[in-house]
Amino acid sequence: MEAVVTNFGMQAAAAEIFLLSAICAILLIDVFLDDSKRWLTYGLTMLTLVGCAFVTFSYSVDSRVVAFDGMFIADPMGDVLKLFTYGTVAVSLLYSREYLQRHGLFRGEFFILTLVALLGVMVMVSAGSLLTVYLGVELLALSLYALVAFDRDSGIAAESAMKYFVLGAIASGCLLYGFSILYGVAGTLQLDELAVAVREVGAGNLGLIFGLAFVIVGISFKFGAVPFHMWVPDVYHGAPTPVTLFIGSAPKIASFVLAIRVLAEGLDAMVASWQHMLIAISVASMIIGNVVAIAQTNLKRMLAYSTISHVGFILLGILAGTTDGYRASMFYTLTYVIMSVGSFGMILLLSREGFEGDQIEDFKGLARKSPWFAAVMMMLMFSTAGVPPFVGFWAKLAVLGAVVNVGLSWLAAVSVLLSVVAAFYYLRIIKLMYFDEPSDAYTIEAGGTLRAVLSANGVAVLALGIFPSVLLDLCARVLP
Amino acid sequence: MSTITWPILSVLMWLPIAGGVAMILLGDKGIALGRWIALITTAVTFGISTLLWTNFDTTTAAMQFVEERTWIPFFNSYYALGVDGFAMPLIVLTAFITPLVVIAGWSVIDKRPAQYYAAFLILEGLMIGVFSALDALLFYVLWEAMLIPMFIIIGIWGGPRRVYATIKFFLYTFLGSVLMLVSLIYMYLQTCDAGQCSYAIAEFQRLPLGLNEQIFIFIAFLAAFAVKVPMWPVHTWLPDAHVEAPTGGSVILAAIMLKMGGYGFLRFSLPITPDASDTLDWLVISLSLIGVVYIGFVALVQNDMKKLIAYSSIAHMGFVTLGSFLTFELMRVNSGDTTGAAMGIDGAMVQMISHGLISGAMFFCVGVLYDRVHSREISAYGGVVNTMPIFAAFMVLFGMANSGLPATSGFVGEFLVILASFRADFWYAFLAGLTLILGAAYTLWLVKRVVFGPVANHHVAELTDVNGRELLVLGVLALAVLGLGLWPAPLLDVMRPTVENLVQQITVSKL
Amino acid sequence: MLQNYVPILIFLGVAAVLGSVLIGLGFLLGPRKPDAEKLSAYECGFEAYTDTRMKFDVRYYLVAILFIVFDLEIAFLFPWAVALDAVGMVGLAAMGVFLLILVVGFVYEWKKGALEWD
Amino acid sequence: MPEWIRAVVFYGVVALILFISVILTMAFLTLAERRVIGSIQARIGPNRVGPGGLLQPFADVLKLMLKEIVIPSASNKFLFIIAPLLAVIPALAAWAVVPLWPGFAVADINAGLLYLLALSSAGVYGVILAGWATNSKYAFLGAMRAAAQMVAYEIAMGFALVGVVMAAGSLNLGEIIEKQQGGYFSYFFWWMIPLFVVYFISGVAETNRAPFDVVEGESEIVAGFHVEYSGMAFAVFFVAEYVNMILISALTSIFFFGGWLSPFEGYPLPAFLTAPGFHWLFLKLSFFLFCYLWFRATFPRYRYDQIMRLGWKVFIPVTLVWLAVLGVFFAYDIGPWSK
Amino acid sequence: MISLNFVLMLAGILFALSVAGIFLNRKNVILLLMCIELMLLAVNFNFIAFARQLGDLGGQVFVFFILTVAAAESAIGLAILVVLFRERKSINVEQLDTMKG
Repeated sequence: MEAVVTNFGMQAAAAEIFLLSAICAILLIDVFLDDSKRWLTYGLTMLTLVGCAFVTFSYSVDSRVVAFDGMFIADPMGDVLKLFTYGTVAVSLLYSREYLQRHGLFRGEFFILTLVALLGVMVMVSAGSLLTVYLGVELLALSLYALVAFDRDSGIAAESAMKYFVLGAIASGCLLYGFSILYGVAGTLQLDELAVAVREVGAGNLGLIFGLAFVIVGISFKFGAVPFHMWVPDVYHGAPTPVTLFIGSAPKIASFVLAIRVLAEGLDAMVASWQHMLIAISVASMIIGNVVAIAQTNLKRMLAYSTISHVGFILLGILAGTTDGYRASMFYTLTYVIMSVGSFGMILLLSREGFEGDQIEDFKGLARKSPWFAAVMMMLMFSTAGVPPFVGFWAKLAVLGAVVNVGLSWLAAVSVLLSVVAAFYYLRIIKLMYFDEPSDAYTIEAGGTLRAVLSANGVAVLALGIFPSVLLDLCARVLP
Repeated sequence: MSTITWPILSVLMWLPIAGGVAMILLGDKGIALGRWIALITTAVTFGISTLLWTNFDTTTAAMQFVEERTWIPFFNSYYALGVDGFAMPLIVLTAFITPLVVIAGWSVIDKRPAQYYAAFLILEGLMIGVFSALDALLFYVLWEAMLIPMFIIIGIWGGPRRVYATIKFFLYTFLGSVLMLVSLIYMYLQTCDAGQCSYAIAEFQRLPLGLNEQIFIFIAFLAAFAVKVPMWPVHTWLPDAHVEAPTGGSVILAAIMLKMGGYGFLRFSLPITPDASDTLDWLVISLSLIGVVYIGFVALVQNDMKKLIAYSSIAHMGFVTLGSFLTFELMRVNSGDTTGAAMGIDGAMVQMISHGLISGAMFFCVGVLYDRVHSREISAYGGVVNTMPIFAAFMVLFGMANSGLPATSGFVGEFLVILASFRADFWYAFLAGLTLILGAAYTLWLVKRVVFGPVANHHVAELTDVNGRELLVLGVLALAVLGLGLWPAPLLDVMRPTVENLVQQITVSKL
Repeated sequence: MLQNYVPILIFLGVAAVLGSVLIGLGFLLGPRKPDAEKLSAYECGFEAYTDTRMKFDVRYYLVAILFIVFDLEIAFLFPWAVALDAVGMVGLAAMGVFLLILVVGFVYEWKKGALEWD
Repeated sequence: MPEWIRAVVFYGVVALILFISVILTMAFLTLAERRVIGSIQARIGPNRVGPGGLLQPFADVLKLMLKEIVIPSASNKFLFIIAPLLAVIPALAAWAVVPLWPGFAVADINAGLLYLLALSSAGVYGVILAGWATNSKYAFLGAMRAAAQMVAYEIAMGFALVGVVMAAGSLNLGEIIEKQQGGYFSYFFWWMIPLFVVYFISGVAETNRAPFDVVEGESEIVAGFHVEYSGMAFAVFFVAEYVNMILISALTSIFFFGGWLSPFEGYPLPAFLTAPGFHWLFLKLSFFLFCYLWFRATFPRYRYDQIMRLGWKVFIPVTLVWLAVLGVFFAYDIGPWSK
Repeated sequence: MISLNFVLMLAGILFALSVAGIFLNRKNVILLLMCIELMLLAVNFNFIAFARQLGDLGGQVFVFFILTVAAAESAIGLAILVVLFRERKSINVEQLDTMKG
């Protein structure tokens, strides 16, 4: 047996390698720090993110580069998504710091796990084979399970972590089962070879469709799409808010890229099959997400259901099966992440000692206490609802365009009608903030960093809404 | 062509928005200065808008003062502005009404005043943008964005049921317009098939569309514009919104926002889907007629002044839709009757402008009373003329204008529409005419009950007459109403080429 | 290939039979005179205080968890060791990286006190 | 007769012979234990039954056979009976892959080492189940301790074996032995002394023998997991433990001392000294068995926390370091790789 | 020789069993963890069978990774279980319902 050892193309994975080394270093440094020096871990984490950005930027590619014998792909889309993810992680850590300190969660493990999750996202983004996809999925998922249970004194956190874990494991199981069958029929794990093999075997092959169905189940689970959404509300609700913030952001990029790599790159020939499955999932997500969200009293839970409905929209772009659709989906994902980070950041802004700020009622009269942050929240909510001139509108427009373009105008009509339902519960928050009087006299205690970043986040939602081209062109350029 | 080389429309649109942002930044503490900023901004905007009128070329139907900049290449969307004979008067109307709103709220609004003015200023900018947008996407963005300040205005400064009213308002209009969005996307993709992707409204108007496509698009547009106008039976948000909104909100809502529906019909529905309009004109016409007659009756039984005026608005806007859609019936009855068609559309436009002035004025009147007595019930008043003679005079004048008496602007529009409908079908004219009587009945009855008679109670007895600020507002409006009523020719001149062009366009089948 | 494993199967079977036979003999030859005292659980002569199915130290769980992780590392090491000649220096370097990461985790565990038992 | 029945009968007989030999060895091991420890402690040990006490083991067996098997009323009857079986089956079945003399192992499989690891892991189940099924606190604590200890040392053992596999390039036990050809200086032992130490001590701990016998430490938890076992049920556990001792000794000889290879290979000596054969294996494993007994007589019992510390904090680092050293050997073609 | 279909069927049955086990079990969380392991093992069966059929090493390599991840997964699962038990004094599946809505 002669093992073929070729040039791995380490450069393509430079950012991942750097991140992994940094994780190891931080882990070791953190263990030897006492609690008063924990800020060092925090600082190093931030530095790592900056370093990652620098590395990714230095080694960015103009076209697809395949490394590690096809296991790893570096492409412009990956670079953009990675850079965006660094930003997201950095912002979410900036938001979370005070909360973590207040709740005794400002521990090194939080940052380590976050970075490992980031690594998982990056591996998924660059996955060139089913194996790499799986590793990325698990790297992310395992860190997230641990993060959800991070607050060891919280019963609901442990409970939601358990649910997340069990359902997530089922999802991985289904995904794997699907992978195994695809592997068996197509005879390869590599996504580009898979695409070729599927064409040879024929997209109508029963085995392939069987495997595809399982893969779709797995992807939907990871996305949190109906009917595989059961974990989303509980996890969003039960996890400590910084963790919810994190789960609501970067993993969405991962889910998106999972769908793109597996469905759009590996199984593009089977678009007819997965389109039908995704239509059902997407419509169900939009219906359940939007309708159930109305009944929520906990903001984190409400945002969870809203996430489910947004996932439906992200899937709309993917199911179109066209480049325009993927672009739209990518744009939607990125904008959703921006909005989601901001919304959870608002909860963190309100939280203080002994007060979570995650009840919808807690937003009562915010416009009185802090007109500016009420305005930020308003912009975020309108944007999430898809009202122009905020960036959320363009995201909806883009996916709707993609859907109409493939002759699914009825689907577009259904989804816009459901987005009207969605508007209702977003408006409710604006109503509480602007039209109701405050129920307590507390003012916002959050520190300067949180305020500054959150303000920037709100402004970004508006600025990107007026000049969406910045992001749209980027999506168009990296998905040729 | 126009002699203005600077981007006048952009200035018109962004100046108020910039003023609004400035107000927000200034905050409530600097409100003394803020009020003047608001007033000056709106006044300057109005001043600039008059330049629009004076430099307007009345010989062409083409877009004027056109500006075009790449905006979103991904969607092939442009930041394209321009006005024609439809848009220009509406922009001037907007710029005219907003300063009055600012003046009217001068000392009345004490709750978060900076945000109040900011909302109105931003709203003004967005509305001007809607009227001048040449790109459908830009139009849609502004159209939706407009909802946000209005939502806030009703929700914060409105009456006791403001939350219900404002959410209802928002969701109704939002629901209506999202379907429009889908059809815009659809047409965009059709232009792609035709070779050049574009969101330009002009491209849409040129787009060849099959009858079924047209019908779907038409219905989607109808959903958006009918809610906005509003037409029976999707009008129910309007009375609530009007009643709960603060005076300024009601004025803007009635005077300008409703016009967007009518403008939408003229700009989108008719030229883009002429065949569907032809096929489905019975629907719009019957809804309009039901609106004018049924709503007229409903208005009769109202106890709330604002509600009554709100219903009267619905009835009056029925004329607009009626006038716009008479064309096809006219062509059927008397092929080639472009004169009649033009008359209908002329009437619709005049009605929009005049209703903007009159309903605004009526709401101002109610606002004047409400500020003093804090009641909108008709029964809470009576004999106001005894304590507020000047005010009473204005109220009577606007009441007459609202009932469409000659020499007021209300007369011109309604007259033109009824004249046009006579040429189409006697019964149309009969029903439309009926509304004149109904309108007179409820308006004058309102005026009678509020203004005349003996002093009803001690509140009325303690009333003081209008102050200088109110006098200014009402006076300016009265001048405008009378001016337009006595000499509508400039308005009609401005519109003529555009109207003729539209009639030309819609009488040619796309099929 | 697979038939090499036949003896193993038979060995397992014979071992099971042999074990059963031994225990069976015990039952067959030994007396059976049960009484309540004899059959009660041994607790130094006392009546049992509590049920045995009690909570026990969480450190046993920790050991189990650590075991699972480390054992799998070994599972990775074996095939690598077998193929060491084939994968050569690159393989050696790769495993070096792998073990380095393992060591990082090990140091972390150690420092965190997961390996303490007192 | 069909092929497969012949195979079954053949291997069945082989198995039976092998098992009986192992069990006989084990029986005499118990005698040896008492005699050796007796000598070390300057006393005689059993010498009455048969010449020099040679029949003592049979007397013991007979006694155990005639004793009552008490099944406690609170126990889970089925598991209670199954547990000793689960302990003894892996101990016996492991012998299938052990190469006894040149070219012979009952099952000459490529994954022999993995099979052994699997079986030794499976042995834990017997202990755990016994402790659980008995439903007695002593038994349960003993079982927990046993399990934790066994898994802790399992890791050290595994790591130590990785070194062996690196050098041998095979998981087949026969091939591992053949790689050590060339006289006593070719034994892996020289190149991996630390691994050998770790492996053997871990082996002692794995079998829960002194000084690592806290599992059944009489003074703390009476007899640990088999506190309620009596008669043949107890005897089966006993067999399992001693058979495992023999097995570990045999494996230590195979992995580090060339198994059936002659240490004097290549020397100008009589043929019976240079030729490989079963006797070499037997000699080597006897030595390690003696070490077992020696340890028991010499060392005081470790405290439990000391045992765990030794396993996790000493053995694992040592093996990791030595694996790195072996990596260097490999890179520079030193030691086992010099050929 | 055992045919591919046979192994696939076995794997399928195991997979179905584990899914059924997860959804039917209402008592003990540890059983859930075991079912998850079973699920992954079923997948391993598939991969090995296919790898053998195809004469491709990829599937076997995949199995290694699945095994490792499964170990990490159960480690985390057990850790969560310990935390959960500490908070709730129970590992009953039916009691995992404090969050509603």
